[in-house]
Amino acid sequence: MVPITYYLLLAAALFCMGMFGVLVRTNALVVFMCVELMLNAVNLTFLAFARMHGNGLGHVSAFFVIAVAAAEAAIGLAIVIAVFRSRGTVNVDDIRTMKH
Amino acid sequence: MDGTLVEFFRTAPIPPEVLSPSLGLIILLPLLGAFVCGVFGKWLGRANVHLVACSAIAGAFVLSLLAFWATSDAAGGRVVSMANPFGLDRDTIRYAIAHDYGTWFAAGDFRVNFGLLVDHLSGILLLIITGVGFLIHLYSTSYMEHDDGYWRFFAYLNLFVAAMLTLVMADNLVLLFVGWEGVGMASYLLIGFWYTDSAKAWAGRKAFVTNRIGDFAFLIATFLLILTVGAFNRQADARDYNAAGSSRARYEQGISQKGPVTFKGLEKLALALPQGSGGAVSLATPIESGPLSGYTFGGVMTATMLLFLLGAAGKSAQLPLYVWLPDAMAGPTPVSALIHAATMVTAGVYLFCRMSSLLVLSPTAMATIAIVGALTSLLAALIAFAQDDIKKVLAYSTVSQLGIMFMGVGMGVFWAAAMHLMTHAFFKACLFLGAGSVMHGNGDETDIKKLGGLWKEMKWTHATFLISTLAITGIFPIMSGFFSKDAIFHGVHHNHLHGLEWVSTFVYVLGLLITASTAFYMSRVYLLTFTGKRSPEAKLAHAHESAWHMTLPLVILAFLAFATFVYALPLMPRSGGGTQPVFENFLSPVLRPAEAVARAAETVKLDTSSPSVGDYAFAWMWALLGGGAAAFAYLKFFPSRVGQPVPAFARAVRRTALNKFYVDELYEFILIRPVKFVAFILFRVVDALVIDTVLVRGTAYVTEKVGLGLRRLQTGDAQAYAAIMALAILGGAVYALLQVLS
Amino acid sequence: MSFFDNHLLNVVIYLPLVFAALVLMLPASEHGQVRAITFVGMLLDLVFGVWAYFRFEPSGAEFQMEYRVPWFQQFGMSYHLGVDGLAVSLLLLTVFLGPLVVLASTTYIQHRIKEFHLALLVLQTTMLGALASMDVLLFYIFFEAMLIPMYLMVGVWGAEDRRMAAVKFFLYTLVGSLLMLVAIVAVYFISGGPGVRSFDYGTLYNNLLAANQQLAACASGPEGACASLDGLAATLHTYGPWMFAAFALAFAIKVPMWPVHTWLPDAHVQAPVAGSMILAGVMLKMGTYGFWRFAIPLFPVAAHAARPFLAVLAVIGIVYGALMCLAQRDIKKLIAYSSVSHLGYCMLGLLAVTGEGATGSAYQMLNHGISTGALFLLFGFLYERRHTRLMSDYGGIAKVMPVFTAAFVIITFSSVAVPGTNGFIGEFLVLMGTFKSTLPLGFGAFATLGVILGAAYMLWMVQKVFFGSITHRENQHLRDMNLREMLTTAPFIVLVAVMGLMPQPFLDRIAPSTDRYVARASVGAPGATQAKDDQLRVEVMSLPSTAAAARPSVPAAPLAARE
Amino acid sequence: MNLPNITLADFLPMLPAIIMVVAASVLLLSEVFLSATASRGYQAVLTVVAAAASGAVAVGLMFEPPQEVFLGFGVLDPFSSFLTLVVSVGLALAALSAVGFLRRRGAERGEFYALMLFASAGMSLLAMSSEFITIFVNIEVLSIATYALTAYLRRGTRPSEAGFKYFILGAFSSAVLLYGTALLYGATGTTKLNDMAGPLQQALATSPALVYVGAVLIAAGFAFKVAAVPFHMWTPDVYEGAPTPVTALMSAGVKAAAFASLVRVFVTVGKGMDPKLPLMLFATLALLTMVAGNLMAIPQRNVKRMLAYSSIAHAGYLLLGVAALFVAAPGEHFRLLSASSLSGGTPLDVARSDALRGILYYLLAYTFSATGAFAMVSALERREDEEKGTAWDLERFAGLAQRRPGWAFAMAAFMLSLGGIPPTVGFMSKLLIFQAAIDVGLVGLTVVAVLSSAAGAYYYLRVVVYMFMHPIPEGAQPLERNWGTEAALVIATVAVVLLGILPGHVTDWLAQAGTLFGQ
Repeated sequence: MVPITYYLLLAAALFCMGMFGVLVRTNALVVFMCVELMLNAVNLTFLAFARMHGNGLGHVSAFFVIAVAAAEAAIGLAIVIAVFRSRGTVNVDDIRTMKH
Repeated sequence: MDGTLVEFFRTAPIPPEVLSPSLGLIILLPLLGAFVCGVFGKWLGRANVHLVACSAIAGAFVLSLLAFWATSDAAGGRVVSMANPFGLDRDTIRYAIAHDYGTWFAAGDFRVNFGLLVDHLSGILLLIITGVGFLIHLYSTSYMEHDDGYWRFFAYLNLFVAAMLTLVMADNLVLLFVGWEGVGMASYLLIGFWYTDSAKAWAGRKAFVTNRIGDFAFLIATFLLILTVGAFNRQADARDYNAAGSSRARYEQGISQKGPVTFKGLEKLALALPQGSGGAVSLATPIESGPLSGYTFGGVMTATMLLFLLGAAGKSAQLPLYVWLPDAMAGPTPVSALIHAATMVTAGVYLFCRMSSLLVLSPTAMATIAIVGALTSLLAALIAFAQDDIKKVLAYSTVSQLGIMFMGVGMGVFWAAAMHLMTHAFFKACLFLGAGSVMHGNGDETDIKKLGGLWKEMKWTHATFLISTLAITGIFPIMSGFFSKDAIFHGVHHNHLHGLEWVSTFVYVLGLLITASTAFYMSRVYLLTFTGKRSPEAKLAHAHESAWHMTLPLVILAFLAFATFVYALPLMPRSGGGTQPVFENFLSPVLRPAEAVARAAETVKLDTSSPSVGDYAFAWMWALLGGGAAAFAYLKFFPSRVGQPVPAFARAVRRTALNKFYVDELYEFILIRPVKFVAFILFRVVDALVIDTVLVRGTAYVTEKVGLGLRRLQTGDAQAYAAIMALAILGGAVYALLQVLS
Repeated sequence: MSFFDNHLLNVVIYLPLVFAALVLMLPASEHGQVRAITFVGMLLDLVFGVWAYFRFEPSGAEFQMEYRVPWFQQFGMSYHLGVDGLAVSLLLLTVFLGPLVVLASTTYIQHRIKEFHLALLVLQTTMLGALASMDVLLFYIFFEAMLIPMYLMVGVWGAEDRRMAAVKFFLYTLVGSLLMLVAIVAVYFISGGPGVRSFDYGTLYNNLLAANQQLAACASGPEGACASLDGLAATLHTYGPWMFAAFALAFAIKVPMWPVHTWLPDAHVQAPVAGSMILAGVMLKMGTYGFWRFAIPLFPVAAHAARPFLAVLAVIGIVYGALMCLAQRDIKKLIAYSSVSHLGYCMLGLLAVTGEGATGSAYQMLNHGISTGALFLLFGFLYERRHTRLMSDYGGIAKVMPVFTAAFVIITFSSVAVPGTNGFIGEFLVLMGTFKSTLPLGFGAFATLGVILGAAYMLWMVQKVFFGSITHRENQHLRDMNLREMLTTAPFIVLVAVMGLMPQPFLDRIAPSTDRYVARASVGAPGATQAKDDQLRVEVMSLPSTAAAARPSVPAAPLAARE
Repeated sequence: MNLPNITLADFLPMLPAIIMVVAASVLLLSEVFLSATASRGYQAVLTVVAAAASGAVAVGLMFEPPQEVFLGFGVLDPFSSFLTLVVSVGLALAALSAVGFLRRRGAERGEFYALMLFASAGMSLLAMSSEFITIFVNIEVLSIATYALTAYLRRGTRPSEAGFKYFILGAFSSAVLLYGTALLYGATGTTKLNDMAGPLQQALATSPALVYVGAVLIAAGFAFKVAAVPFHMWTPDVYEGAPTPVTALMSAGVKAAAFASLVRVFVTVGKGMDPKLPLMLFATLALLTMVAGNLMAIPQRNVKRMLAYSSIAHAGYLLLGVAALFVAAPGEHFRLLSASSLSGGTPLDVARSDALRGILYYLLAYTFSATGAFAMVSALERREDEEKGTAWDLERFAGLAQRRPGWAFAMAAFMLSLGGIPPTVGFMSKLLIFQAAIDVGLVGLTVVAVLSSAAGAYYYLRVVVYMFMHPIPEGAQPLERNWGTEAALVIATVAVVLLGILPGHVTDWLAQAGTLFGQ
């Protein structure tokens, strides 16, 4: 059977990928998806540990995370739309009028 | 003499114990006068101001007379005397009255009292100040008749008199210092009286600041004395106190009652310090504890006295601080007469007579004083040669005469110095007032070259001026000036400072030169002003004699200038046998401690012989020499050579002398300019640039710049923000892992 | 009557605030009323202040008219008022200046009159509070709060460059005092464990006393003798110097001492006449007062170590300030720098740690308040007429304004310490104290130089402004002082004479505090004759409740952490 | 399958949150029935009433003994109740200042207040939560509400941009936080704080890396919410772009709730681990935050932005207090970041509870001062200038003292309070924090703190300079008054001054609230 460490490493890798995505991608939607990716990496970690400890808390957590992620998605997409409305683009690099 | 007459003179109309509580009035009256004239003078009007001012001084004069009288009171054979707060019970102060008005201020273990003391020395000065002062007030009523500032003038004059009286009546150094600076302040105001002419105002400031240099030394000297008293109290043992006719208990009680700087207390200190007592403390004893530890009492005393010399030099216009006095002539002439001839400038001499007992402890200081006096006197005399401004000449002659007094003080002939102080007050006041009258009668012309032939038009002025000239020069011997000056020179010649014998000879020789030159330049002034024919470029065709307000004082002063010579005659029996001059005998109660100290400490060998006829003749010869030279030069030589070119060297010498040997310029160059320059540099560089700009504003500047820099990080790019967060997290994680590994 | 037994100081302090409330209710357009109410308030305050001054018994307890109630106890603070001789004297000075400042501003201040008088009244309260507070934090609060109204006064009613000056003044002072705050809190904590410690001056001092004595003993001992110290003494040995430095910096800026004085000229030059008067009259004294009350007694050993250094700074201040004056063209700046010089005397007298020196210093504080306050007042009158501060724009003023000139010259003499004026007493005592002290003679000698320079620059200024012929046409028709101005000036001149000729009544009140100050300061001086503890300890009333000191809050049972 | 027994008593502690939620729902429902033109004055009133009610309840709850609720997922203790009070204060003031703000923009809608109420409910619950998932959920509740609020105004580019940045970074940081949680869960097998201490000790022996990294990640997540340098960078932009009342709520409520949770988490978790780590973490954060926050605020001419930076700086002072919680034993020598032996021999638990009091009092003080200041800003800004970005320029304050003395006075009070000048509450609260920090020996940090606050005084004073010392700019539009704003100003000013002079009962409550983590 696969040792737990692998799951964890996979999750960590996912998390880092999500993180880098957030840092480098220019399309707001993609960036947003990368955040979701990070959240899912967390879910994976939770589940792995839940399995290790053999208690349900991890699963519960994962469910909560998914639920909250959905809520976030709702508001996030709304905001992205608002951004698109106001300036006709969702390119992150263009969203920088307020600085210094 | 007739016994009843003696009795009359020896019974004071108001007995001392009754009088002494009202000594303060002598100061208060002029002060009140000053207040009234100064505040209400404008509304009072000229006549009332004159009345107030003169009557204030007159009242002070009457009181002084009574006080003076009381000091010699011996009603019923019992000489006036009072207990010495610093001495044992049997130790009394004779021929003096005093009153203590209680504490002025006290802090820590220091206290100063409003203590007034009138003995024969201060009594004489009281009379001079109020008497001459009154005459000069009278004179001024006419002299200032055309000036709108009359009320200010009389207010200042009264103020001055009050301050001067405080100076002489004070029984302690600090109170004396009040008068000391008070007169300086008054003279500042009076010199700058015509302030609209800024040159005159500057002269006033110059006088005040120069005096302040002296006061600086005076203060430090006072502090040194206070420290010395403390050290003495810590180290002395019973024998020391006995030698001073006191005991520790009494001495400390005296200090706690009257403070450490009372003259009587200092006198005790002086009496205790000489080696003779065999006590624990003598001049050579090093001070063990306190700020002065390490120095010997003698050394400290010398330093103190030298500092007092600097202080006195400021007030009495001696080297190196004499420069203010000639400029002080900017003031109205009566002021020059009262302040810059008769009274204030002699304060230094008074101070040293007052502290004679301490002074004689330090031959070094005495020698310095004598030499400074001699040099000043000679220098001033030389400068006086070439001055054409009549007041300037008189000013320099004042400096010169003060120098003579300092010679006397320095060589321990205190009584003669005091006497010369008195006679000088008379004849110099007379000369100044005479000069004033001349100016008054000649449209304020002061250049003697532009006067001449006044003897016809201004008879009174001429006569009195002549008498005073003779008095100061001593060309005609039976005059006060001759005797007092000669008494000084005689003493100078025969007194010897321990270890510094050469000084007496040196100073004596200078003295003879001074006699000659005095005779020369005074005769010159007299001749050019009064004899010959009226100069073509005179302002007025005809001079007019002044009103009686002005001539009367002249006459009285001239008379005094003549008559006071009797005091120099050796008529009184000397305690040790033989005779002594009246004035010496008269001052002996004041000066006896000094003699005792001198004898005990063997610092000065005081000579008691009186000058023989031969000595007089010798001195006279020098005077004649100078006078003759002047007569020849200005009656024969120059008149005959009018129009012929003057040799170059003569012109050079004359120019140098005329420019006072460039001393003012020297000071300007080595003292005033540098200070101003340093001040300017400090302000521009240290204050404005280094501290304020670089340090203070610099900090603010750097802070702001750093802020601006950090602000640049705020690019507005969300991903950059995230990146930084990620880096921070990474750093944290790494740190955490390092923690784990370690 | 019994009310005043407890609350006299409260009345004195908060009366201006009450009147500020009254002024607040007035419509801003009622200039006359605003001024009148303010004046009445100040006058009333003066009455109570004088009363307090006379209630003070020189022979009585050190601190009198005490009032203390719990306040913010968990943090060791209590609302504690009380005055000793010095404080009550400065208090008198403050209430004395109050009404005169109002009078001085009646024509000077022409816009935003209501706000101005509000600021004035509030400022008065804060200054009085700082003088009377016996709780160190309370003092600090007033000390800081004082900045706000003064800052507004300079910044709103000041001259052309006022904003810079105001901000500079505020930040300069703030930096110093913030560091002091850290030191205050630190000393509060080291002064004792929970329960015994408190910010109250008495508690604080008494807690430190023993440790200070140990420290002094070992400091005078052989090298490294202090290594064996433990407990409080050890902490003081390590951190005492730093804390003292923090205190000293805060107060040195306030004094101001060289080289942290550069805020003063700007503030003075820009401030309106009232601001300058109060700044010079009272606020600078907060610095010297702080040294006297807090910095030196709390850290005698560190203070003793720093004494030569500070004394050098003081002497530099005296001479340097005087030299600065010689380089000025701006009259107000000159007066400001003269303050630096005069305050140098105060500091020197403090550091001399002799009865004479300390008394002189205290007296010099009062003198400076009066003479420099009066100088600023008088120059304010001149400035109202000509609106220039440059000496070169004046000259020959005496011709057109004789009375003014007379007043100015009298004050000048007081400022250059001519005997017979108040200035002399202070300067003389300070200098003598310095000579008597254990400082080398050179200090006294150099300080005495100030006597010469003082005369030089003041008379120079008088000369340039008043004497000579009138050089500017504008000056030809200046009117002389009017009645109001004379009335404002008269009290100063009277005090100059009174304090110069009869200083003893004032000195008597200062004397007891002086002795205690000297005793406490010489705790740090090895070899000095040490006073007995009962003379050193600060006796103050304790809180009515037992909760004088910080209660350690008992931890409640934490939530059970189930293992 | 046994159901956990949840009684009504478990809901009592949530009463404040419940009140807010109910009020929010009422607003949402009522909004549906309103025509576009109907007057909506009642909405703000309702919000304020709800805030007041929940605040009152919180005060009542403050005297309940500490107890677990919901099987230990939440905790009712004075600490949380006090935080709820702080939040309701912030909410009330923000709502009051919103009245005029929205009216001027014609943007009065029920949602706005509803979202505010939801966010506040989330904050109040966050302060109570003592279990990681609950914490996460509540963080999201308040975050999502505030995301929406930030982008509430649809006109102009700024709100949407602010909303976007806030959202992306917020989501990012909560993911980080969550990941940390996961790791801790992995190390201990539980997500309940109170159960963690024991397992942590074992975990430290077996797998310390998990614990430490997890702790760091969680700290990072909170650091974002409290805007600690270097997690602060969103703050200026979001604060500037968000509607000013929302900014007020964020600066006061969000910060307070986040700090509460942060403290609760780390004090409990910290019991398990070596305190050196959290000490270093928070000391470093405090240092950076205080210095950078103040320095970056200095050049700002945009007051709203300046206040944003200043809120960063204040987070720094609060972090100083937090760091003081983790000092185990003072070191011998003086160090910048760690403790020196200057501490007064106070038992550490006492010292820590003092630190907690300091934090709590500071939060209250900051809430009043900051919300007041933002209310002032919102009263002065005009929509036309927003795009130009000049709506919040210092110039807007020029001469305010002549135009509206009362406002100027209030603003001056806020500025002085933020600058920590007595006699304002700002000084008292700073004093308490510094006192606590020095007590445990964090002298070096405290010195840095006071110096940076001196630098801070500069930019606060500049506002005062403009209000009092600058002339009224010509062509300045009249300032219309509004009851909401003025009410907010009055309340805040009175509180700022009163709490500065007479801390009164508040300190007694603090004495209770501060004792929570006694050991």
